[in-house]
Order: sequence, then structure tokens, then C-alpha cells
Amino acid sequence: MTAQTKKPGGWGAPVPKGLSGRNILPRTHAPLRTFMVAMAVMTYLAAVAIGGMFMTWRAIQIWKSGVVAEATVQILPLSEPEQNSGKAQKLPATDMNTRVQQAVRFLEKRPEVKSLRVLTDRENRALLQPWLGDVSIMQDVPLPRLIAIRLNPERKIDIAALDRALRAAVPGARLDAHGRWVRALSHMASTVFWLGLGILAAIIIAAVVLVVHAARAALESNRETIEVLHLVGARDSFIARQVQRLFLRAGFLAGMLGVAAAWLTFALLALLAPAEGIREGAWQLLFGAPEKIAYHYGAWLIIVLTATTISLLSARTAAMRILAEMFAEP
Amino acid sequence: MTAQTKKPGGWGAPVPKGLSGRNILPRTHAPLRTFMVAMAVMTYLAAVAIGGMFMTWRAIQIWKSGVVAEATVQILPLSEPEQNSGKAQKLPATDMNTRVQQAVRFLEKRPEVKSLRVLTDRENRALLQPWLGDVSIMQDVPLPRLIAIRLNPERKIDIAALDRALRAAVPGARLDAHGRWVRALSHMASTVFWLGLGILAAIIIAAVVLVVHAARAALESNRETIEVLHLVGARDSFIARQVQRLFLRAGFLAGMLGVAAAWLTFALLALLAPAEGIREGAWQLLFGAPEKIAYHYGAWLIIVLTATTISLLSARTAAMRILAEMFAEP
Amino acid sequence: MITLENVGVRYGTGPEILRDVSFRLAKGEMAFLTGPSGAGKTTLLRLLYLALRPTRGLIRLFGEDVTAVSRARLPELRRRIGVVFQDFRLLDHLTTFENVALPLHVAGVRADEYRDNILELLEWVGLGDHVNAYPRVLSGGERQRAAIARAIVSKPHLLLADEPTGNVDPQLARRLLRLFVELNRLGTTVIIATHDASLIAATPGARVMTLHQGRLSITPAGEAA
Amino acid sequence: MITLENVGVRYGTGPEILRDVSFRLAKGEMAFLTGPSGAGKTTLLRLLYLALRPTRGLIRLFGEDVTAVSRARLPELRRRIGVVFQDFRLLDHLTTFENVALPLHVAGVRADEYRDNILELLEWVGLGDHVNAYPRVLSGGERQRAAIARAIVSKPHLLLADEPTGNVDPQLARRLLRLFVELNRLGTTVIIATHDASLIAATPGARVMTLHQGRLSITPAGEAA
Ligand SMILES: Nc1ncnc2c1ncn2[C@@H]1O[C@H](COP(=O)(O)OP(=O)(O)OP(=O)(O)O)[C@@H](O)[C@H]1O
Ligand SMILES: Nc1ncnc2c1ncn2[C@@H]1O[C@H](COP(=O)(O)OP(=O)(O)OP(=O)(O)O)[C@@H](O)[C@H]1O
Ligand SMILES: [Mg+2]
Ligand SMILES: [Mg+2]
Repeated sequence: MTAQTKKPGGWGAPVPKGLSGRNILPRTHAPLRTFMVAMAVMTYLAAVAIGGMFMTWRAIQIWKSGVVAEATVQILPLSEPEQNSGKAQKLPATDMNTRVQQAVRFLEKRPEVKSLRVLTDRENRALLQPWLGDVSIMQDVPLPRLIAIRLNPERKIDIAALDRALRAAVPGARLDAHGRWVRALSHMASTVFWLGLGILAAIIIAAVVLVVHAARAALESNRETIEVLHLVGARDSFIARQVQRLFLRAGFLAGMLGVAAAWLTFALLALLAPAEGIREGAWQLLFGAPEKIAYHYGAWLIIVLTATTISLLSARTAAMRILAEMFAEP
Repeated sequence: MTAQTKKPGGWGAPVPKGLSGRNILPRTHAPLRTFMVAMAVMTYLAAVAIGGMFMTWRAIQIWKSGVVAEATVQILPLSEPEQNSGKAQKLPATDMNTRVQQAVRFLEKRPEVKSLRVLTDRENRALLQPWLGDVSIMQDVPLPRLIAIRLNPERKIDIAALDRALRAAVPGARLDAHGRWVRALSHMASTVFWLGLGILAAIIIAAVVLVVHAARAALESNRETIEVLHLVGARDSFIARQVQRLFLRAGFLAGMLGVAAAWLTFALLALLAPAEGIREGAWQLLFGAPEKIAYHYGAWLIIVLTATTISLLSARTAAMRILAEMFAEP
Repeated sequence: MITLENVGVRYGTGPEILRDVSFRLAKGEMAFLTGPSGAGKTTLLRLLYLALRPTRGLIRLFGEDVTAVSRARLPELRRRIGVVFQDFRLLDHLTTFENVALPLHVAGVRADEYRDNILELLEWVGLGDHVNAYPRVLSGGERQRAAIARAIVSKPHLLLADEPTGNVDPQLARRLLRLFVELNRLGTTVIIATHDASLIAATPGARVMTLHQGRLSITPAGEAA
Repeated sequence: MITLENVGVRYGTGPEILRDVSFRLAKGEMAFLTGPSGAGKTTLLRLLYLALRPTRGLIRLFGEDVTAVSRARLPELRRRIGVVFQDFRLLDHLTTFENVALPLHVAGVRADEYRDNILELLEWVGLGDHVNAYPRVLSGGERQRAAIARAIVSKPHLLLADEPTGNVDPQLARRLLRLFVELNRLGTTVIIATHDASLIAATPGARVMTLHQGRLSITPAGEAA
């Protein structure tokens, strides 16, 4: 039946404290709770999605700096075009060495190149083995010389331009940056990234729709209270302040809760995820280098602030609409 | 003030129709609307996430069948180990040809291999050119022979096992499936896939929490109605039926709305996305081959059914809890 | 029909609202329940319409021990009891007609069987013009009459009316009282909680039960104060 | 103080509830508003507490044309009007004390300034034991008294009471009436809508306004029916 709640006071009760410093709108109310749950859930999802985006982003970065940064420069043996008939003519070793030195000097000056190393003849042959079999059988065949370089991962690198410059500077030199594979991977990574961004956008739009609606509904269920406040002489500003206080608190708490839950989710991932990459990524997300996680925590802070602002504004607008209906023109 | 709504009838009004076939619980109610919005938003997110997962999945499949399916078999020139000192000894050409034939026969019988082609000497040299420079200079050097094969993309292929079998069957043969790159890509793809699955799981858990809560809140705001029904002699089963009817409708409508919105989102992506891959993926998701999109539409149907079931069950449970409180033991 | 023996009620840890209330009401009797505001009239009625279990004592209704009755049997008992709540408890989203039809509808009666009946009843209580109006646009007295119509529409065996004339004018109050008396004449046991002495004075055949400080004193029928 | 000239009210497309209502009430007068249920008493009061705009006619309150008053000035006017609503309109999540304190709180009065005042008032209306109780656990009459206390706590210039004694016993009703009379003696203009003829009879100095079929007839002070 109707609430047979305990009468809080009544017989020999303490002296009542009055209303100062107390919120006049009810704090514990099913629709307000629904609003808070909705807000918490949506901030949770937004925080998880943003965290996931950061993780993907960092994974792509790391992967790029690991794989894309590797490239090989080949210095090919030159054949005299006019001597292309008949037996192969050995080119003088000095020529090849000169060109290798040229290439090294050229590369060392380029800002894109982080480090380089001329492979030894042994390494050279080991690299070619998959293609040529046991290269000991062609001890005398002139082989291209290879220079392994690491590119600077922080810079955006125009591989094609570097290749062109290299070819112009050193005859017979060419740059192999595993272009096809890198392109495939980059393409996939960016597809995934945009897809993720799309889902994030969907979450944020959905969150705003839901949360604005829930705030309105929560306030709608306080219509009676607002009417009574108005009827006993409260100014619109007073009522708006009450509403704002209530929803500031509710939105902030719910936002914090959602972000905290997201944080916990990533912490669990960092400890328990089956894939090592995800564990590592989640760990970096939460406890990585300060200058990097500043972005992550910053984004989460922005989520909480946005949540608070949205709840504040939507509740205030709803309150003002309700107030405007009172004693309006018929 | 109190609703100065138009009096619907009253003076010379139509004969009232009674309550049969009419839902006794109010359909238009802020908390019920919040529940429906919450349900629609969460099914929307779930449907978008699942659609995104399917898109990623298919993208990975296509990519795999395009890139992973290519492999090369090399038949290396054999050197007699006992003759490893001194000059290289030319192996008889027939031996190489025999081994190529052996390899072709072996590969043709393997179900993993879709097609194969022995490269001509010219193609062979063209392939090696990046490594060896102008190969005309080493006309007489024995080169490995290459067989380009396409693997069967529909089958799960154990590259390592195939390589082992090949090496055992044909001396000097080896399979190069671009292992390192494929592993990097596979790793990334599966990381992304699991991350997506994680976000989907987060969405679904959040959806259940939110929606169950909203359903309870909506019913809680109908407590007075439920009490009155009980007091005028309605059986629990009657009330439960009313609640179920209301939430069956609400859950189903909201679920359909959410999935329809997701469908529209993907349709927009299919038409307007900036990246071609996403346009194509979204198109395949919605209008692809019937046997494939059956899964997509099936998943969305399951979402709607789950939404309906969750709303039904949570509302029913809440109703039963409210009913159990009536005239309970003190 | 109704037997109360040493019934006591206490809300939470508060004082006893009802103390050692005992009375017996035979089928077809009519009684007024009176007493100062806050004396426990509504509480006593809530015991009788099975919304509240007594803290102690025995209540028998229709020959059944109420404290031992199972939840599953509640609807059956309720259908034999009509209640006019002090705060009306109309459903805001149903029209007057639908509100009044509710007890019949939940009992499974078909609309064509009760329609004329209800329209006639609404006419009698003066709501003929408000058949399709929603409670929110009714005046206080109109709501009260709708609540009365709902309580009596199913011709219950027991009618409990809590302050049923607090919001209507004296003429209308007497008209409504006649409705209760008529129902009583047809066999319904009627208990009316009221502050209105003129109502009691107008019904010489009724018993008057007075609550004061949690105790019940009974004036036999015909000796109305 | 209050002037109505040819005021008419119609809800939506319904019939006119009030027709050509004109009257004038000077500062410090006391008046009863009576008439059958559904006659439009609450509607007339809603006009006076600025919850409803008339369909036609002129209303002047405290010397101001009510139909021309701006929204921003409403709170100021409201603070000079106390209202006892027919359905009480207490806030369920506030205690009796807090409900009664509400008009003072929204006007910016500090708690220590009004506490003793309110406790005394609650004692007087018989709610001394229910200071910290929430409305849901109050009896009907107790709620009504809380509503009355809230209406008069700020000693308004105009008091509008809609059926303020419908849920209390006659002794208590007279006690509450004395409260209104006392307030009136201190200068408050009082209008009480009621069905209770004994209340009117007990106040010979008051005017009686009777609504019937939307028209208002006025019995001058001292000639109570
Ligand atoms: N749910 C409740 N919890 C605690 N106390 C309650 C509850 N309901 C009523 N009371 C208290 O019990 C006492 C009796 O209430 P009840 O409603 O029975 O009085 P009543 O005789 O109907 O009064 P009225 O004539 O004013 O309606 C009152 O003091 C009230 O405050
Ligand atoms: N918001 C509204 N919309 C439409 N009609 C209304 C509305 N409020 C009241 N009415 C109608 O106006 C008429 C007068 O109502 P009002 O509440 O003023 O009567 P009253 O004199 O206070 O009656 P009572 O004594 O029963 O409280 C009634 O017939 C009622 O149905
Ligand atoms: Mg009562
Ligand atoms: Mg009224």
C-alpha cells in the first residue's frame, strides 16, 4: 500500500533545521536516478570509446615507428650499357665502395633518417639467401650492397621524394620502404580508426539525445514541485538555481562514475586481457608517460565537464519551459 | 498550473467505449518515454557496433584473401655439401626442372592451393632485379626458380605445415608467405577486432544496466496505478499482463527504432563516407550477397528480440516486486 | 461479517494509533465511523480493505481470518469490497467512465454489459456531463463523486467510504448518502468515516462508532448523537 | 483591493464556467465563497492567485491590472497572497516544518528568524507532534492543516482558502476558522471557499458570495444565510 515508512521524528523529535543550504527539489526520485544512470552509462561508453581510440592510435603509432621506419637502401652493381653483350664485366670494387660512401653521406644529412648501417658482406648474403639459395655457390657474382636505415618516426616522411633524391645523388642507388605492405597496413589502420571515430560520434550523439531527454523527464516529474515553488512566490531565478544545483551535482557525479567505470575497465584490460598488445596498450593508456596520458585524462575530464554542462543546460531549459507555461497567455 | 487540457468529451460526447482491448497503464508518460529513448539509443549503439564489427570482419577477410593468399614457392639451386670448397658446380638443368615439376604436382594436390603458375625465366629475373640489379650481367649464374601460388582464401591455412610438407617432398623447395608482414597485419586486425568486441560488450552491459533501470523507474512511476488496480480486485496475473503488453510494445518499438536508425547510419555511410573502403563495406553490410547479409540482419533481429525480452522481463519483475509489497507481512 | 478483536496498530516505532479495537458488524448493517482528525479512522478502514496488517489482534472478514489469508486469495476478497478513498485515487490517464468501469473490467465483465449501468450511475451522482473527462480537469467534488461511483459500481458486499462528502455541498451530500442507504438496503454492509454530523443525524438506522485516542466506542443503532 | 469586472472563464472549448462575474472586495474584508460542487469556486480562486487568466473581463489586484502584469512581477505579487489549495499541494519530500517554511525560505528569510514562529503555528493547528513527518504519513486532516499553516505563515495581504476544513472535525474547523478571523483582524483580506454552512454561520461579519451556474450573487456582510 502507500508507503508505511517510519515517521522520521514526530514524538520528541529534534528541532527542525529549516531549508537553508538544502536543495528543495527531491534528490531521490526514480526519474532523476534514471537520468543519472543514463548519464553514467553514456559517459562510460564515451570514455571507453575514447580510450579505445587512444589505444588504437598509439598501437598504430608504435607499429608505424617499428615497421614503417625500417627501410633498405640498395646500391646495385652497375653494368656498362655499351658492354651488355658478352660476358659480365666486373666493376671495380672501389666504385661500389665509393657509391656506398656517397649514399651514406647523403643519407646522414637527411633529417628523415634516424640511423643507418651498411650491412657487411656476410649480412648481405644472408639477406639474399632466401632468394638465391646458398650464396656460397656464387662467391664471385657481384651483389648489390645494402644499407639498413631507420627513419625518424616522429616526422611525416615522403618516401617517394627521398627515393628520387637518392637516385639522383647516387647512381644505382634505390630506396625500398616496403611500400606495398606499408600502404596496406596504413589503409587498414586508418579505416579502423575512422570506423572507431564513427562509433564514437554515434555514441556521443546518442548520449546527448538520451541524456537531454532523461533530464527533461526528470524535471517533468518535478513539475508539481516547481509549480508549488512558483505559487509560494519563488522567483524564476531561484527555481533555476535549485534545478541547476541538483543537476550540476547529478551530472557531475554520474559523469565521474561513468569515467571511473571506464578507467576500471581499462585497468582490468591492462591486467587480464588475453592479448599482450591490448594489455600493454591499456597499461600505457592509464599509466604511460605523463606527457602522453595527459591527453587521455584530459579527454576524460572533458567528458565529465561536457556531461555536467549538458545536464545543467538541458535541465535549466526544461525548467524555464515549465515556468513559462505558468500564467501564460491563454 | 495544473494541466488546463481540453476536456475530451463531456458535453454531448460520444458513447464511451469501455476498457476492453485497451491498455490500462498509461502509454504516454515521461518515465516510459525515457525508457523507450534509452532502449532505442542502446539498441542503436549495439546495432552500430555490431554492424561495425561485421564491416571490420569483412574488411579483414577481403584483405586476407587479397594479400595473404599470395605466396611464392622457391626452388633453390642445390649445392653438393661435400663440394662446398672450391668453385661452384653447375647442377644439371634437368634436375632443377624435375624438382619444379615435383613441386607443381605436389602443390596441385594440396587443397589449400587455389592456383599456381611457374614463372618464366624472364619473370624470374624481373623479380630478382630489385635485389640483384640488372641481372643480364649474370646470365650464367644459376638462379632459383619461382612458382607463384594463390592460396584458397576460404580455408584456414597452416602455412608452416604446408612449408614443412613441401620441403619434405621436394628438396630445395621452400614456401614464402610473407610471414612477417602477414603476422603484423593479422595481429593488428585481431587486436582491433577484440577491441571492437570489447566495446560491443561494454555497450551491451551498459545497455542492460540502463534499460533494466529505466524499465523499473517507468514502472515505479506507475506504482499508484498498480496499487489501484490491485485494490479494485485485479489479479497479479492481470496486472502482469498489462505491464507486459505495455513493455512488449515499448521495447519492440524502441528496438526497431534503434536498429532502423543504425541501418540509416550505415546507408548514409554507404553513400557519403569519405573513404572508399568504408563506403564499400557499408554497402556490402546492407545490400551484399544474401547469404552474407543474412548474418547481419539476423544479428539485428536478435538485438530487437533481446531488447523486447529485456524490457518485458525487467518490467514484469518490477511489477511483481511492487505487487509483493502490498499487504505483505508487516 | 466483520469481527475485530483487540486489534492494535502502530506505524513503525510510533505510538499505537489503534488500541484494543473490538467490534462486530453483521451483514447488512450500516455504521458511521467518526472521531477527531488523526484519530485513526483511515487506519481502521485500511485494515478492513486489506491494505494494512494489524500489529496485533484478530480480524475476520466474510468469515475468514484476514491475517492468515494468502496473497492469491486477495483479489477475490477485494472484489467484494468497495472503497472510497479519502484522497480519491482515480487514475489520471483514464476518463471518468473508465475509472468507474475499472472494478468491473478487472473482474472480467464485458463493456456492453456495464456501459448503460455506469452511465446511469454517473448521471445520478451528477457527472453525466463529465463522462469522458479526465480526473485532472474535474473539480474536487466531481472527483469525489467519481470515486464514489467506482466504489459502488460493482455492488460490493462491503462498502468502506472515507470522508465521502468532504468536498461536496450539503444537498449533494444527502443525495450521495441516499445512494449508500439504498445500497445498504440491498444487503451491502456500509461503513462511512465522516466528520459531518448532519450526515449521521440524517441516518437514524445506523450505528455510530467513535474513535478517540485510539480507542473505539460504539453507539448502538438509532441512538445517533 | 480586489476588483473583478465582467469576468468570464471558459476552459478550452467548453461552456463558460464563470459568466460576468463582478465584485469588489476592500482591504481587510472577509468573504465566504459558496455554491454547489462544480460551480466554479476553485476556478474563481485560481483567477485570484494568478494561476489562470480570464477569458474576458478585468481583474485588479492590489491596484494592478492582473492581465497586464509581467511575469517578472509575479513572485512579488504571490508573496502577498497565501493559498490553501483544495488538494493541499504539499511537497512530499519535505517535512511538515519544511513545507510550512517554504514561502519564507523562497522570500529569503533566514531559518532562525522563522523557526519558533512556525513551531508555534504548527502547535496551534495541532501538528506539534508531526513537525518532522512527511506528508505521505499524515492523515487527511493533518495534511489540510499543514496546507493552512503554509498559507498563513507569511501573514499575507490576501488569503485564499479552498475548502480548508473539508477533512477536519467540526471542533478543529472552528479552531482553524478562528485563525483566519484573527488574521483578518490584523488586516488580511480573506476569501474562504466552503460548503460548510456552519462555518459561515459562525462568522457573522463576513460577506457571502454564492456561485450558481457561473453567476455570482453577493449577500452583504452580516446577512449570512
Ligand atoms: N503511513 C503512516 N506512517 C506513520 N504514521 C501514519 C501513517 N498513516 C497515518 N499515520 C498517523 O496515524 C494517525 C492516524 O491517521 P489516520 O489517517 O488514520 O487518521 P484519520 O482518523 O483518518 O484522520 P483524518 O480525519 O484527518 O483523515 C495520524 O496521526 C497519522 O499521522
Ligand atoms: N482544467 C480544467 N479544464 C476543463 N474543465 C475544468 C478544469 N478545471 C475545472 N473544470 C470544470 O469547471 C467546472 C468548475 O470547476 P471548479 O473546480 O471551479 O468547481 P468548484 O466550484 O471548485 O467545485 P467543488 O466544490 O467540487 O470543488 C467543473 O465542471 C470542472 O469540471
Ligand atoms: Mg482519514
Ligand atoms: Mg473546488
